[in-house]
Amino acid sequence: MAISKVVKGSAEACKGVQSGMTLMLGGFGLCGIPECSIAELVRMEVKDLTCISNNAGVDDFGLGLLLQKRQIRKMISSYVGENDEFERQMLNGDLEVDLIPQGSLAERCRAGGAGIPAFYTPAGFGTEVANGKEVRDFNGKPHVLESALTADVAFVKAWKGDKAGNLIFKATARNFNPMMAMAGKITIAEVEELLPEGALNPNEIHTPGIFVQRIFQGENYDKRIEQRTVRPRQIESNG
Amino acid sequence: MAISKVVKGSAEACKGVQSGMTLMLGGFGLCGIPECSIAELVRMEVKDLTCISNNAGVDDFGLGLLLQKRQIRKMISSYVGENDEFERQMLNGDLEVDLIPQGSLAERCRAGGAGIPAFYTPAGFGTEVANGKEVRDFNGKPHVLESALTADVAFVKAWKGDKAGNLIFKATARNFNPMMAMAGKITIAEVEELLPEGALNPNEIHTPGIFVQRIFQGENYDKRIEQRTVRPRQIESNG
Amino acid sequence: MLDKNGIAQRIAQEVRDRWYVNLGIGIPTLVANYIPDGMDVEFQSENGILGMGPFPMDGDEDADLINAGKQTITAMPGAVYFDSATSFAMIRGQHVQLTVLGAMEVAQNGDIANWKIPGKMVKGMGGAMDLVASAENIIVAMMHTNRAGDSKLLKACSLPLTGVGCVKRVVTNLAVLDIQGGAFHLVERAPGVSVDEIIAATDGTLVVPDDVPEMQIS
Amino acid sequence: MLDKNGIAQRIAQEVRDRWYVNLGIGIPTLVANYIPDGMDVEFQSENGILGMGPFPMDGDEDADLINAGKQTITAMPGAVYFDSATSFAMIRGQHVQLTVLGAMEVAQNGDIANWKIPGKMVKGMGGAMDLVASAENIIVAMMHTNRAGDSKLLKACSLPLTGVGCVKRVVTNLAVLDIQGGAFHLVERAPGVSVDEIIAATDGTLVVPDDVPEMQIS
Repeated sequence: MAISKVVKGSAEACKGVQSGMTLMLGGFGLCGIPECSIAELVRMEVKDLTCISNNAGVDDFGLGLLLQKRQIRKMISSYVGENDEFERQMLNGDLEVDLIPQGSLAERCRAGGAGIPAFYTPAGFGTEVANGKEVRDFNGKPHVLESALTADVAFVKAWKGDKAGNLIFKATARNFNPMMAMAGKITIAEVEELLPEGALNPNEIHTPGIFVQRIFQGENYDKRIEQRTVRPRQIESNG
Repeated sequence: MAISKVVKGSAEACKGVQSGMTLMLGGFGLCGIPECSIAELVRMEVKDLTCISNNAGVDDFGLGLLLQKRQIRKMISSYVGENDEFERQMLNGDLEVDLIPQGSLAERCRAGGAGIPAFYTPAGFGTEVANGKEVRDFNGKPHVLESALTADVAFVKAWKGDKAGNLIFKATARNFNPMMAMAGKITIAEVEELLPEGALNPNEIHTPGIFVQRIFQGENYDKRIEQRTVRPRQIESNG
Repeated sequence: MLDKNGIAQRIAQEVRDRWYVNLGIGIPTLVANYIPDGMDVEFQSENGILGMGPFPMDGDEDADLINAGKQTITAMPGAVYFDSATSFAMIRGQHVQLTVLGAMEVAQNGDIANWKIPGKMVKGMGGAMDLVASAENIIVAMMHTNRAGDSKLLKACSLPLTGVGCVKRVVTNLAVLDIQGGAFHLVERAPGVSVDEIIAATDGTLVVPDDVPEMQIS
Repeated sequence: MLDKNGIAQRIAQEVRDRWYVNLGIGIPTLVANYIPDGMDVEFQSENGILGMGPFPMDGDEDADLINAGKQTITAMPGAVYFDSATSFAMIRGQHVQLTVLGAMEVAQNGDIANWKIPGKMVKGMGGAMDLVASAENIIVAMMHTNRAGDSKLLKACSLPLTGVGCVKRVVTNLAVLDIQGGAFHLVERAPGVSVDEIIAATDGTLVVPDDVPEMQIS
């Protein structure tokens, strides 16, 4: 029998999450974020969090909800341009911010999960991102030494999951979720559809269950769209 | 329209492969090896090859076919125990051999494809594998600096592929194929089933077509089994 | 003088058949609209899609399918989704043939700044630092001057850098310029723009050849 | 004295509920046969499967579904396939709770050698170096002596090392031994084996407590 990771809901899943912890949260913008877990963190009122997440949500959704309640002490992100509350807190000095290149962020999370303590990347050489970091030439090109990132708890959101914690993401909602699942000491997955053991094709799984410690069926997904861009639905005339 | 990578067969696919080149070949044992491309390399009689492959085939199949014809000058592998011809050539000094830990081999190929020139791993510390390599402590534990591997041409074998070079592997025939696909300056994919554009679900693809320069429909797959281990089919009595 | 669409149209002329292309937010996104029919080009968006298509029809938008600008998009036949680590493996590993992105400043040595105005605006670099550090072929798409009328083509960047010595070509509303040997080289004028106007709008060293052809924009 | 199956059976007692376990080639593979019913354990094989099941029924074997020993296998419900880089991410990242592997030599400081006899046998290390360098919990399964009758539990390894100071427990046909403070510590005797026999068969420093219980093998 596969090892079951199923818990009842966000409250049981988030048991043990404490103030002062370092958390990872999957998602790109509002796409593929662990909505239910974030709502639970707001309810739990945990504070002084360090949050590793590509973005910081918008004012009233995603990580913006934790920012509103001043639950975050430090953000490690690559792009935070969509959140005014964030900018206010940062420019006031209330929020510590570490901005790092998106590719380095993704690779540092993967490294953290893969037992690779550090690697070299060309990204950020010659910029303030490289300050205090070792630089070394490879193939005649300077590279920066970047270290692995891990988290006390990683929160990821998947489309489908099974009892064993195996996950399948949908379209571009995959983004940072697989690497963060690898990098959490405890990884909590919320899914739109929780399926029984054996319901997923073992060839189609994006995140193997070994990386997931708890999985629960999420509820009432909002899945807000940040930039609704569409083409008008019109009958095209022929000439 | 997606960029088409389709070529007619192994002969067209292997055009430009020359003696002295460094090749990568996917597969684990005889599982998931690029059979048709290997057969073509035998026909082409290219020599002095450096082959990066987890294993070296068996005497009369897989890379063993190239060893028989003395087409390989150097092997970079992790386990070569199944091939007597290999051991003969190596102990005679006719074949140069670089044995490296399997996880480091996989990660070095991925690094080569991902533009990461080097990374640290604990594997091999204190062994002859670490000779001449930088060692550095991270989290109180010594790690070895390993460099990226790339190849002039990478040969991979997939179950299904499409015109755009997108690949899906089957079961454990995936193994080294995805990383080697990333690390080839030219990557040649042979597939059991070549499908038209759009036939693969974009959520289920293991290797994005951007990593593949040529793809062809393979023929007459042997798919030899190295260790046929089975349970007897018997009617179990109840008590 | 070109508008944003004109800049995009001119950059589209740089795209070659069978290229994978990453387009940044803003003007670069518009480049996709001007790829000639019959040319096979695939667009990568660093949040995790290759084979990005146009915006969806009204009502077909999917919260799970966006581009790096967080806009709802569609997927072309032959598209593929992947995670962020794989996406930047493509970028860092130089599997993408062309990167087009915007900038606040470009310097005559190829430096680019586009992610931060200290004390004022801090949006973050997103994927830009990975893109400019890795791409073999980087084109900057931007207006020649900022809203205050100051040149964005400088002797040296004043803002925190995104990348060093990486920009090779800049296409603005006024001109196409190459960066080479520590100077801007004027390659083409925008329709109706004089060489003098370009000189006046360029702060960095500008090399002007005897003959500066006008862009051919249909 | 234990046979190979006995060694496997004793090692199975070390496995805990909800563990992911990597079993090496040879004796370690047999451990899977002795996991108690009702205990949820998943087997990882480093060539790319989690949730490895027993050998297939005769006729059901699939060339595309093998374990790291190149044997045809089956997949359990809830299994998952992945590539070699992801497989060693699991191993290196310490997501696997237990590694069981064979050895040619084990030293009293925890060093292990199992991949090469210079000038004679060079099979390669396969995944063993990654496994022993990363696993928090390594059990070596082997015969106490080699075919020539020489001890495989040594003061120092004579063969090229696979890993340094990493082995914590050894289970042989004669005994269970822990490695601690630079010595072997006798923990259990195999059924019918005397402490003196174990002392005689052990080349390295052996710490023997007053009471050495006999293994409980059903």
